[in-house]
Amino acid sequence: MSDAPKPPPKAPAPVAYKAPELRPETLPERAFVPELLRGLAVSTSHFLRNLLFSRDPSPDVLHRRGPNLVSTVQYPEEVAPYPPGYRGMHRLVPRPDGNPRCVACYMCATICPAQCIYIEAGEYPQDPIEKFPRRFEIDELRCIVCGLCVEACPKDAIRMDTGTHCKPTYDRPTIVYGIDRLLKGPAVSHRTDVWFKREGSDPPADGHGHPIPPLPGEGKS
Amino acid sequence: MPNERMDVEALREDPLEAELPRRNMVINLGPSHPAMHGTVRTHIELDGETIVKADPEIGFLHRGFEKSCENVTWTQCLPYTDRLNYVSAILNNVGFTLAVEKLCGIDVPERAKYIRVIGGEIHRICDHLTMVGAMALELGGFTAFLYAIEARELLWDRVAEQTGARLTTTYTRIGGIERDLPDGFLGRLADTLTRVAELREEIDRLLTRNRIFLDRTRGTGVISAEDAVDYGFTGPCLRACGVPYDVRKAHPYLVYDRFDFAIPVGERGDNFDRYAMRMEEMRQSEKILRQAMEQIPSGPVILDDWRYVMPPKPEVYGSIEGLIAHFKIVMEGVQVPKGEVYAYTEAANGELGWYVVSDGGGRPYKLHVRSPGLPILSGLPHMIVGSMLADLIPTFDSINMIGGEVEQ
Amino acid sequence: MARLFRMLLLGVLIVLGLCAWAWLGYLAVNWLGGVTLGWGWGATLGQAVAAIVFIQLLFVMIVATLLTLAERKWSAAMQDRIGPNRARLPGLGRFSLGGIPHVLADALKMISKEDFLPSQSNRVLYHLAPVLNFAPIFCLFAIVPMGPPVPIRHGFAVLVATLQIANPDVGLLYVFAIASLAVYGVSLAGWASGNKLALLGGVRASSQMIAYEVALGLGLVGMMMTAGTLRLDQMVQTQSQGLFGLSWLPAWGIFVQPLGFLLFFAAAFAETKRTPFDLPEGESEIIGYFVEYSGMKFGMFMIAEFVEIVTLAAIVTAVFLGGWHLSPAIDGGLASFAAVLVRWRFGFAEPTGVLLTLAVMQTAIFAVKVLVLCWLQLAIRWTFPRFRYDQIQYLGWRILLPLGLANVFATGVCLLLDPSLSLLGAVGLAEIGVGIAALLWSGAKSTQPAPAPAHVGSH
Amino acid sequence: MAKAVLDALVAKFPDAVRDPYTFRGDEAAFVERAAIVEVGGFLKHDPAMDMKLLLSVTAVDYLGQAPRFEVVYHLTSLTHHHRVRLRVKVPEEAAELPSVSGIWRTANWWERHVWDLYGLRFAGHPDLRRLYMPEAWQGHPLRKDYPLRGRQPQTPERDIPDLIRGPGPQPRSFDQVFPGRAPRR
Amino acid sequence: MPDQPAPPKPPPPQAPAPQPGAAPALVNLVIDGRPVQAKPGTNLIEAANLVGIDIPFYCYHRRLSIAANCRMCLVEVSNAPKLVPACQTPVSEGLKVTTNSPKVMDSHRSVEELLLYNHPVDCAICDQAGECKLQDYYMQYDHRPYRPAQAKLLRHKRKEIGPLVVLDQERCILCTRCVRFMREVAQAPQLGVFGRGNREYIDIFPGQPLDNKYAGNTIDICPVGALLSRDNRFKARAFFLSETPSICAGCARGCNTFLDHYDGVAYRYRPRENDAVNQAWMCDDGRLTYHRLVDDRQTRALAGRVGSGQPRPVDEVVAAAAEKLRPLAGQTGLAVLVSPQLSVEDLLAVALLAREGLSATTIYEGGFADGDQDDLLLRADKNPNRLGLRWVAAAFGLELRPFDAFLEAVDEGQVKALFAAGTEVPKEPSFVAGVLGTLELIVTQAQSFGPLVGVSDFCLPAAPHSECDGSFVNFQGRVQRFQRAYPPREEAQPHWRLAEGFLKSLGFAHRWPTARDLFRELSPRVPDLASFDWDELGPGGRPAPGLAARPAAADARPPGYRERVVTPPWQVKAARTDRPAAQDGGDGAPRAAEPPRDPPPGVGR
Repeated sequence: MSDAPKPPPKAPAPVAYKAPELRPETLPERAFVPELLRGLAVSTSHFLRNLLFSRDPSPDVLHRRGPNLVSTVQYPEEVAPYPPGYRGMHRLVPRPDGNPRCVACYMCATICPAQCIYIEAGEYPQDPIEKFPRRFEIDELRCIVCGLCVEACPKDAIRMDTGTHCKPTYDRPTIVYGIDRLLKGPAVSHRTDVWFKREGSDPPADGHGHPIPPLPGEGKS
Repeated sequence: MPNERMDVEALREDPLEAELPRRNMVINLGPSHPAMHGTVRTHIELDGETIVKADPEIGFLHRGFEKSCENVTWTQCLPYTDRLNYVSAILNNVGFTLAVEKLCGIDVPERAKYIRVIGGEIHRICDHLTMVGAMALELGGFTAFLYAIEARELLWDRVAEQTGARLTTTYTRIGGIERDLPDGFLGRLADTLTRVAELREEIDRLLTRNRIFLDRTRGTGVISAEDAVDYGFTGPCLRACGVPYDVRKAHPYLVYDRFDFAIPVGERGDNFDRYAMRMEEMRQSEKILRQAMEQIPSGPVILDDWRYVMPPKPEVYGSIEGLIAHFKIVMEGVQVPKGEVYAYTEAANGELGWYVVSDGGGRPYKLHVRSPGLPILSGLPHMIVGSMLADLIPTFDSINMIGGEVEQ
Repeated sequence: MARLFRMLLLGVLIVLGLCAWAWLGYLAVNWLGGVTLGWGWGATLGQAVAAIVFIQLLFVMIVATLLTLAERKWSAAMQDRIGPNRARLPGLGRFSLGGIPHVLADALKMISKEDFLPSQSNRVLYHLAPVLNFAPIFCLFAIVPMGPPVPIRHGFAVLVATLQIANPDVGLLYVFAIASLAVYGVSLAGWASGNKLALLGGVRASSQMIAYEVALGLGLVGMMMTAGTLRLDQMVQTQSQGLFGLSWLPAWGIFVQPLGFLLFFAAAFAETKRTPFDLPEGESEIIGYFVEYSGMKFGMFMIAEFVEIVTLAAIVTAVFLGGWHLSPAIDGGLASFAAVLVRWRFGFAEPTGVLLTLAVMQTAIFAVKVLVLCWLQLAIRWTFPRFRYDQIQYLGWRILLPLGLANVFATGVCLLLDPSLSLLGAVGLAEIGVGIAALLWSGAKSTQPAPAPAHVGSH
Repeated sequence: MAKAVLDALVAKFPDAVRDPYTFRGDEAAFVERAAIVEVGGFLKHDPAMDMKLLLSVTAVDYLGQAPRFEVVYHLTSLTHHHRVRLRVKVPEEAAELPSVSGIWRTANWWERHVWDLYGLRFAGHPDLRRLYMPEAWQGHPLRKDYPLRGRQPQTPERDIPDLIRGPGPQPRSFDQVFPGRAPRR
Repeated sequence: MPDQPAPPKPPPPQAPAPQPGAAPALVNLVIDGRPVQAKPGTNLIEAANLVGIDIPFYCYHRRLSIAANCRMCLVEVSNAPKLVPACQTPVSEGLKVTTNSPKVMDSHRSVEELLLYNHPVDCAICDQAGECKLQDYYMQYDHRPYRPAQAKLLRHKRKEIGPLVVLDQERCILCTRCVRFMREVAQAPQLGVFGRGNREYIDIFPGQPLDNKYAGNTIDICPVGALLSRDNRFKARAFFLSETPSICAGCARGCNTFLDHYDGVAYRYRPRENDAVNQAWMCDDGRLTYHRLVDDRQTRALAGRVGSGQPRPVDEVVAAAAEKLRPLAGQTGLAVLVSPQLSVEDLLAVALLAREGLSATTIYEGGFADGDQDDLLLRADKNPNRLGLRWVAAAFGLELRPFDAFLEAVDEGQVKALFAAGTEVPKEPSFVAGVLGTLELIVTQAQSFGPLVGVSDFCLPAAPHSECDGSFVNFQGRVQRFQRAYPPREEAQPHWRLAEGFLKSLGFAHRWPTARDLFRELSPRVPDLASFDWDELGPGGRPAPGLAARPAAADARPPGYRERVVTPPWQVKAARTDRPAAQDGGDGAPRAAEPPRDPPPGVGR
């Protein structure tokens, strides 16, 4: 896509309604056999191609090449790649020091239509962030993977970029994910994060205008 | 009911000539039945195998869509709309957001309109493939079903690329769409469409001229144009009766007036015509998609008005203004002006109408869905009474009832 | 390409396996027949026992069992899938053996499932129905000759060893008589379940059986007239000659009686109750006569279906596809090859040995034909939609029955005019030619996908 | 385009149709309760109106306002492509209005929908049953004063505890939620 | 009792008469084209409110002096060339006021931008988010992006300036409401404004914490998140909380409050305006009494003494306890202890139980011990309903004796058994428990755990006033209704329902579906209650559309974000059918039920 916005294309003249042609009954159709054989030919050709030729093991079904048409993905051995941006299982994004970025603002719990997020806030005594999630639990059975929590997070603290989905279990309580299981993935920092602004205390250490070099992983939300 | 009487008098007079006592057989198709999509119970009275009376009973899948929506913010309604017609979620998303935007009086950016059309038409093809495949499956043609499902899978892969989810997309937002198309998406979509077209033509070869299929679908489930309109049919089911009504043509929305496409119209209003409508509409949708892929402009995909749209993430992370707007939208929802509108789009099965009432707050005061499936389902008894039990199946398939949408 | 090679190798292996099976079968028939002959009981009993073991248990049941897997694997191949390949045998590591362990898994599942008894059912009939369904179908194969008779000398007596359980004079009448018994099982299953949908299935099965018995018989009448007998081995013998005196064109039933073949195949297909004739089952309308069955009782219905497939394929092979013959020329070639083999093995062409070797090869040919027909039935089952109840009656009574009568009449006329099959063969080949022409024509015309209307349904 | 419809309606039924207005391109008018059948028949059969397609019938519960309910009809014409919305005020005390299912057959189910969810009765409806809810359901769920929580008395359900919060103070059984007010069957 | 015909319903109380010497000449003016009549001296904000026009403001407060320093309320008036602050400008005859002209809107926007200029990016960690005026007005008037110019100023964050209050100077917009409150209302000027220009800030004086008894009100009146409560800091987001009108049970004043709760848990009290009782304030001690509603709750019925109590079904325990009490009825050995923490309805039922069920003639008064008192709100009596207890006891012919008399009687061995409704005692509870350990039978109805629960033979879970409807009588003799905020916890039940259970087990036929029915049946016996209409404050539903109900809180905020508990229609029906017809004079029942009708056709299909 070029940056310059293209002018909106010219609208062609509206097309009148038109009906598809319906053809009358033909003898081959009435005679059963020819059309049945033609149908049989379709499935037979698939059969022979799939029987005699080997399958391209490319996990992307669309791009499998060759006469074999099998589109099965043999799951545990072949994993169909999730496209980038696919809404997978949640993760809590860590800060560089390993704690979650989350400040327990409850935005995700508020917007969650399934009310599957449970948060209990705690207070850091010294940290400029002040607030952290003492408990952050997601009931993955309730989660409907709508992605609104990611959109609602004002701290880039929850993402759905793990590319996996929730593992099945045999009992319900184990499917409630706490911080210990949710906190994973690379740490992320933004230049506006609080810990950049309050290195010292009194003399102002920041502002939005001051350029702070971007850190690895920044700005890829 | 003449069939139910026991003609005792005649029996006494002449036991051989008297009509034997008989009763109609009453059976329940559903709520759990292989051919009842969703969970619908059809209460059927049979005389032999001829249907004497039919009474569809719904509600097994009723999830209180309207009540749920009245108690969440406008944004939170979106995941609920996915689950109306879960086969073509984007069409529902688009319809809902168009309704809210109409009430807000805002217009979305050009590129967002095109992307909405692209997503919607992909899902329209998915929906039609589902219907065609299900019809083949329930008539016994398993292979055609799996070709349809294979094609649908390929399209859903593209939907997953586009929206981040295969089925429940939650893709649109008030004022635009959630994310721009990924890099190289249009190329892959073109490849997919080619492959889908191949599979579609194979289904065509397997079914369309097959005598068994023709026998099963021609002349069954017939409804006349007058009756169809009277029953509130819209979409392919109405067009199969010969009424050329399509919201995309009659009241063009988004950018549908810029595309060259035709509206297939049937003649008889039977199951075969409804099937043929779907097959033809898939071709037309592919045509629309290819045009949209050529015409799509660049630019923003969502409005820049913080009253309706969450601010861009850097603003949220770094400025109090962005953060406040973000918080207000999340906490209280988009403040939609007071008023009421009815917005309508052409969904896969007909006119999808949204009657939205706002009291000026962050939650809908009333959100009514005019699901295209409900009137069509209400016309089902009219179409099948007098035909055979086996005809119920293709008829039920050809109206493509989606439980989530009908029962809300 | 590697897969192509593997598949060809597999085919060769199957043929070799069939040869080995036939060889063992003949030896057993010969040995047991000899034993009973020696005891003065006549050879029939011993031959029958050996044939039952080798045909019914080692061929029909194994093929039917493998067909349960093949149905899934072959349909998967038609539908761009892979099919079941996950079950493993312990100790074999990751080798899936093409999914064959699924057969064992299925059996295990069937046996260990709950044996469910609906509260509204008729207990006795409910338990009896699967047996009533399975037993007649299992008996059907008794009259099918799988290989040529081989005269073997036992002392002073000559034992004609053949892979056939019984060879009554009534021949095909046995097929009609026993096949129509199977429907009792189906109807009773539908009725005894105490389920309305199952009852509908049972009723549908009975009426369908009545409609198609007629076409079934009429389809074969032409062939009976052609062969002049009811006995299957003689029918096979009839087809071994060349048509018009040509050694490469065999006088198979399908060439002299193409219409009869179609009629019989369609009617017999209807008897198997598989798509497009699966109305008694109709899993998307009424769930079928066995809707209330579970576990091994359901398994018996299912295996009966597959046994029926094999039986149908075998009868069609024997009656219409020349049995174990290919064509006079190839038969001659095979005989020479057998002689070469025997000479290489024994140093001289011992006549019995040559005949036995030829019989082994021809039995394998018969079995391969059966397998191909099984595949055809599966392909049809997975491709076509299902008929409707009235349409199937329409097809049976108003299309197949008149066609069958016409066929009988035409066959009679031809045989009257020319008792050597030449005229009949000419007519038959003409019919086939017309069919192919129509197919090509329709293929040319149907490039347009637009549909054509059919006749409006009968209501 | 549809303004003409409103004008014609007001001209034809000066007493029954009032306050026509256009908002965001939607034409709408208020119709007197008793006249809805007459107005509907006119709209359907008059060739200049030709509103053969009744899109939906629904209701709104304006709890706290004087006529509490409002039944809303959406109509369109397949020939003229104009649309109109009819709003009928229904007071709570007499929650009943004439059925239009004699004019459009599709109204049959839509009116059952309204009866089920709002409890408005339609006089002359051939088969006024609940559409979604079981017949024994108590209350009409889309009314604004219908509670979001609580269980219907005739559906004893297994308690499904909230996994995170536990059973805790959440309502569990009817008696616990509303002690002493055990509902009667 | 129910057989007697009910006495005629007392006439409803007269609406409070207008000020004597009423009808002063009203001033006519026009605000946004709408004519307004207001009393002279009314400022423009109040006048605009009369016709439903909201003028934004930060520093203005109806009960404080006017500072006019936030400049948010600037409006255009016809008699001044410049914009004037609406809070400071009184109405005048013929004045034309414009509150929505582009000039005014631009002013709002500029002020908002200025206030946000140095505001930290803190909504995520600020407890005020959701009830913050900065947020409200930003979305209403500005909703435009940040224009970066230079770094934000940094000041003290999270400074704990008192036992209850934490200050964040960065968030402060210097409206000085808190300073004015401490000076004018609390009469303890512990807060001040320091610095100059954009380095100005609010702070306490060195070494002098903000420890006044009324300091908590500064949290309520702070329009932004600068002053926040340490007590429920980070406990719950404001936008989750639902509010229910309630009464503070901390002292005999009975301050009107909102109880903020979510998911069945109370999180805080906020004062509710009532000129006659508490204006718009409440004390810090009362503010913290919500903990009693949450902590250490006794929610299961126990049978068995000294910690060995096993949870049993409530009905079973009531029946068992009643069996033990039955032979003691009418004997002097049975003492009845009643706590003035109970509501009037509870007291009525307990008094009926004591008088008729247990044939007692004396009851002992429990309740918390007296404490501090001051001139503003605090009362020495720390129980909300002592006057109600006295009224009810007198009306039922029960002699009310103090708790000391009870202890004396126990010491003298006159008491063999005890029935206690409410376990609050004015002495050290463990001491009392030790004294009572000698009794043969102790039956208690307790809302929270304590030593008395430990020595009970039967202990029943009682619901506090947040979990049931009822009323308190404050020291002025004012009967005040409170509403149920959420369902009772686990198996807890109101005292009156437990008493009803006892009465039932003892052979009485009283049955009250709701507290309202109880009040209507029993209150005619109490002359002091005759003039109180129980339905005066009925349960509310969702506000009608378009009429955004502004709660009369100390600070404006939208109503709760989560659902309220509404009486389901089938229950209302049950309640209606239960009510005796003779008393069905009022129409105060919630109008929710559809009138009973025949089943629709086709039901019995």
